[in-house]
Amino acid sequence: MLLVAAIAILVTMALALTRALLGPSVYDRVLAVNMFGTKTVLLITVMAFMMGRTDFLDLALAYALINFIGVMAVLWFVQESSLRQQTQNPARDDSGNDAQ
Amino acid sequence: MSEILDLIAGLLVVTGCVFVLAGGIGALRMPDFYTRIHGASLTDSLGPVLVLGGLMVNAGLTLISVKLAAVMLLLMVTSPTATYALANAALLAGLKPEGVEHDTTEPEKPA
Amino acid sequence: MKLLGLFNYWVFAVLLMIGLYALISKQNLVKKIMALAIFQSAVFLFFITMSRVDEGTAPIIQAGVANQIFSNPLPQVLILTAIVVGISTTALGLAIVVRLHEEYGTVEDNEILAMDRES
Amino acid sequence: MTMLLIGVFLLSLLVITAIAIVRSEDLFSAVMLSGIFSLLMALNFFLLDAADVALTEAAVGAGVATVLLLAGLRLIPPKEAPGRPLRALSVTVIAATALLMIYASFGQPTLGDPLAPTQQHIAPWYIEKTPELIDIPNIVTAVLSSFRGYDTLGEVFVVLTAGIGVMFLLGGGRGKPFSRLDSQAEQGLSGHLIPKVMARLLIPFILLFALFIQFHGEYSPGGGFQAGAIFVAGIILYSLVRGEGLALSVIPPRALLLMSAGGALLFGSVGVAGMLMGGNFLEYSVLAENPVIGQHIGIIVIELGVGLTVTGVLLSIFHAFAARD
Amino acid sequence: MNLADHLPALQVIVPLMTAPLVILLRNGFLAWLGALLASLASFGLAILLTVAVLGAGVPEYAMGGWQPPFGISLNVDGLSALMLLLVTGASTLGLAGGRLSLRRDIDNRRAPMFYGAWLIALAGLCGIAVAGDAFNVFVFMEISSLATYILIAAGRDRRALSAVFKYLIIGTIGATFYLIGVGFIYMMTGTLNFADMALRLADVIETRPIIIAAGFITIGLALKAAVFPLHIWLPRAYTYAPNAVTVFIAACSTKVAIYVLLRFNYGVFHGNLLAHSDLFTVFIIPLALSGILLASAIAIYQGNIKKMLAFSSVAQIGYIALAAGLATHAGLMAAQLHMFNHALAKGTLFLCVLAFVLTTGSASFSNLAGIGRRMPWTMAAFVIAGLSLVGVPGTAGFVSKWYLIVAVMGMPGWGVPLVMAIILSSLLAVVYLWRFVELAYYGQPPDGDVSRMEVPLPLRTLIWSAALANIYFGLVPQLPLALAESGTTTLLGGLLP
Repeated sequence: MLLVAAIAILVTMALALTRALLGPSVYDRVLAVNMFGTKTVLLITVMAFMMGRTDFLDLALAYALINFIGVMAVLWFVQESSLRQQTQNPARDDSGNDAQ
Repeated sequence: MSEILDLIAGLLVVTGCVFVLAGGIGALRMPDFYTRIHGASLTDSLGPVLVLGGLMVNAGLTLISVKLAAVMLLLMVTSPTATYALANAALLAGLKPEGVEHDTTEPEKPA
Repeated sequence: MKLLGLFNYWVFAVLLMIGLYALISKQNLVKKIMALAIFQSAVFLFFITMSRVDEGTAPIIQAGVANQIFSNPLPQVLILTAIVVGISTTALGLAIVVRLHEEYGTVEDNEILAMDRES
Repeated sequence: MTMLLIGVFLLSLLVITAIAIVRSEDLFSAVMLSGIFSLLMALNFFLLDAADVALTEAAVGAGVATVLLLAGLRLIPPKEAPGRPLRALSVTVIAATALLMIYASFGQPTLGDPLAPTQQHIAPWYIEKTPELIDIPNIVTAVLSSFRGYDTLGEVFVVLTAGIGVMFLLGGGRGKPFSRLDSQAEQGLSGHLIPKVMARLLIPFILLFALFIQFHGEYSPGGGFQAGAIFVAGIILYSLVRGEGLALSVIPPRALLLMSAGGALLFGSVGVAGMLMGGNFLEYSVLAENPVIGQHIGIIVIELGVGLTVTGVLLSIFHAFAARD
Repeated sequence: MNLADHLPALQVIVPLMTAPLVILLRNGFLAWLGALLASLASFGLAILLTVAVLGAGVPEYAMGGWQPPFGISLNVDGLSALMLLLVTGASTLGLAGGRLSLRRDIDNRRAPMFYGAWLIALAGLCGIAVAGDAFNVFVFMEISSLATYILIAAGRDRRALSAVFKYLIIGTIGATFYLIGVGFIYMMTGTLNFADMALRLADVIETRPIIIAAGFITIGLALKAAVFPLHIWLPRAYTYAPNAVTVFIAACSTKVAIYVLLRFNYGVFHGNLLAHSDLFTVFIIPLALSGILLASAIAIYQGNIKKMLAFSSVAQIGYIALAAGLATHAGLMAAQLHMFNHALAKGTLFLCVLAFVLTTGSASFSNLAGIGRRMPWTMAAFVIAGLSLVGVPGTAGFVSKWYLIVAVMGMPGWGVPLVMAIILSSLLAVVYLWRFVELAYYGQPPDGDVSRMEVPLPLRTLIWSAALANIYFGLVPQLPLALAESGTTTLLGGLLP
């Protein structure tokens, strides 16, 4: 059971990583990072059970908190930089799109 | 009794895993950002809840379950919030859903 | 099995060299700082790999569990210190980059070098 | 075996991420990928039975470093200029060194070898003696704050130096750069209702959790540094959703400076107290009648010092970056 | 509490603990005074330690009361005492002589931060010199490096920033390489304590990881020590740093990296790795030689006095590396003596430059023309220190050059060409110094003004005492000789067959 869960989570992590690599927009990457963070929390939990060290669930809690703060910081950054771009040259507003 | 509990736990965890996987595939295969976030976010809430719920059943009524419940609660709160804020920011920044301006094609693959 | 047991060390070598390559070839100063972080992370992996022992567990004594085998705490302590050193270097480097951008208007190494040569 | 294979998979993802960080031309994407890199690294540490390090790497790499990089990135162009072509010589040298290191690895003990010299010398002494001499469950904390407390003192001063450096360079902490705090751009995410409400709900919880990590570090993964980083993350969240100015009025810059310097002084004075009471520098055993109690007192106080300095310095650094325009 | 027992610890914690107090001050002058007092105190402690080393010796100090190899130990021998004298002396010289100059470079608001960083750099360098633990060396190396970056970044020229960024990247690579090397050794021995390491290495000698470790440590520390051709960060960093900072770091920061290199190569590896001394010699001597010759030649073409002296430093580091690379008793003596004498000469030279810049405002040659007539006292001191740098008899530089030539002559087959190279590079030193001296005495001042404009008397006194120290240690070299002898004995101690 735990092994199945671990494998499923690992595969999902790989998929999320692929999305982060492909992009194409900034928001896709943020989405991928957020997904990746959630999966990390899950994997830590599952691995804690697999190792028999359930006292390490605190770590999962810490990861969840940090992940949330990270995503918030990213959004703050995106918002602020698009605000800057708008004040610098109001004509452009496709700032979110940075297709490679 | 314990076999039934184990079965329930296993079932919950495996169902959760299916959702988690589905979310991953959705985030990868969907054609544009809004469909991707749709695929990823819904499963991102349900999948972990099911997996953690399964583990809680497994652990029984102990401190472990309380910690798992805390993690679950936290994920249930933060994940939708992050999704909302992300979609909102994307929309405000002017990212258009696929098909509004041009037809639905695969996003171009980078080298 | 023996080969898989060395895999961590290979990843350490590869990561180290990825970091070093980026440090040498990238002109962007922020990129250099990120490369430095990868470079240092590789060393963290190296030390932590040394600390693990088969059948072992993290070196935190669990109440009521006897005869536990613990992984080596010493490399973990060293790496806790090294992580802190790493983030301190990143912060200081980033502050220098921000000041450089204010003074030169660019964060590309070659452009800064060219401006230095002129003056 | 299962764990080994999971480790191999995670490490492969790690290498892919590292290559992607180096290759991506958009700095913002590179920062995102760095966050993933840190999470992967932390997972690997967890898998390698290093819970304390995993917690620190997550809090520092995925949390603080990402926020700092973003705060710095805000002030500079987000794109990398097109790179010059690869130099064959440097590539060859680097590839040769990597191959040499892989070649050398065949002389090394494999992962988890219980007969490796690292597992035979010194480490068993720590594991055996910690319950007797220091009597706390977390051996990592015992080594960190007592057996190698001098290194930790150094670590605190490294953090303090970074803080001094950023404040010196960016003039943070005092005066000019904080003048623009009321402008529109500094209001953060306060326009978004849901994140704002959720953040306000979570912040007390985060701060409490940081205190738990601080004072429970003897029993579970954690300690002053991790607690400081999480505490700072909480305050940063506050300043993100409420704007820089309000966060600063909660903890003024002068207080941050006092915290940074005070934490380092607290740590040092415990060491000097050991000296005055007849022991060596940083000898906690002499702090109380019973050496074990003395160790407990020493560890709690110095962990507090570490936490104070880390909180003060990281917050000062974040403010110095965030308030710059 | 008996103070004498705690000397090694106090040497580090006095400057370290003063730093947080200094940054809390709000006044630049008070911060400077605090830093100067702490620096003087550690100079005093270094003298006490030196006396103790030359007397009964200093017992090992166990931090936290935990005996090595489980705890961290502090060990002080002749070589450490030499380094401590250099570091604390240079810091005191820089702070005492740099008051006027620093007041111009650093505004009052940021001054406490600056002096705090100065003290932390001092404490870090002292910490390296007394450390008996390989990882502890890394920690203190990073403390001193981070603080040094801040000191250099305080330079007024914007090029200080680009120079310091380069230094930060290279310094961190160097420190990380060192850490990797320590990791490999730890992997094979399970210990971090230098003495324990040397003992336990004997069992795993000639294994691949140890060879790799030796390589990483040597390259990492060579980067930090700016051994040619890894010196690229040094000239710009020295040139654009505030003048008082250059006095401090030019005299000691690279030497401390060489000190660690010596500790490792002799204290830990030597006598264990059988072919090591040959490998080390073959590797280091060509680098050292090309460094000596090329850097001296480049120095001739500089138009800025600080840059010229910085390149001269690269050449002098070449001498030290050459002497250390010989792996003989005489060679090690020469290396340590040259560290001491070069620090003395360079410190004096940069202090003179500080005085020049204080009155004229720039360190470029065109601006300094005719300075010898306008500032005769300072210029005379400059000439004395310059003679010591060249190695003229009667000055301190001569003693170490003499030992170097004796050591080199002992090398079968290599002796004569190496002596030729040393003489050639000394001639090059005469050339680049003469260029400046000629300009200073016979050049026409840019504005035609030849009136006297000496620096204030206290600074002049300081410059002259430093210059006279160059002569004193040339005529009475007993102290550095005794320390170097004691250091050499510990470095080679018992491990050589």
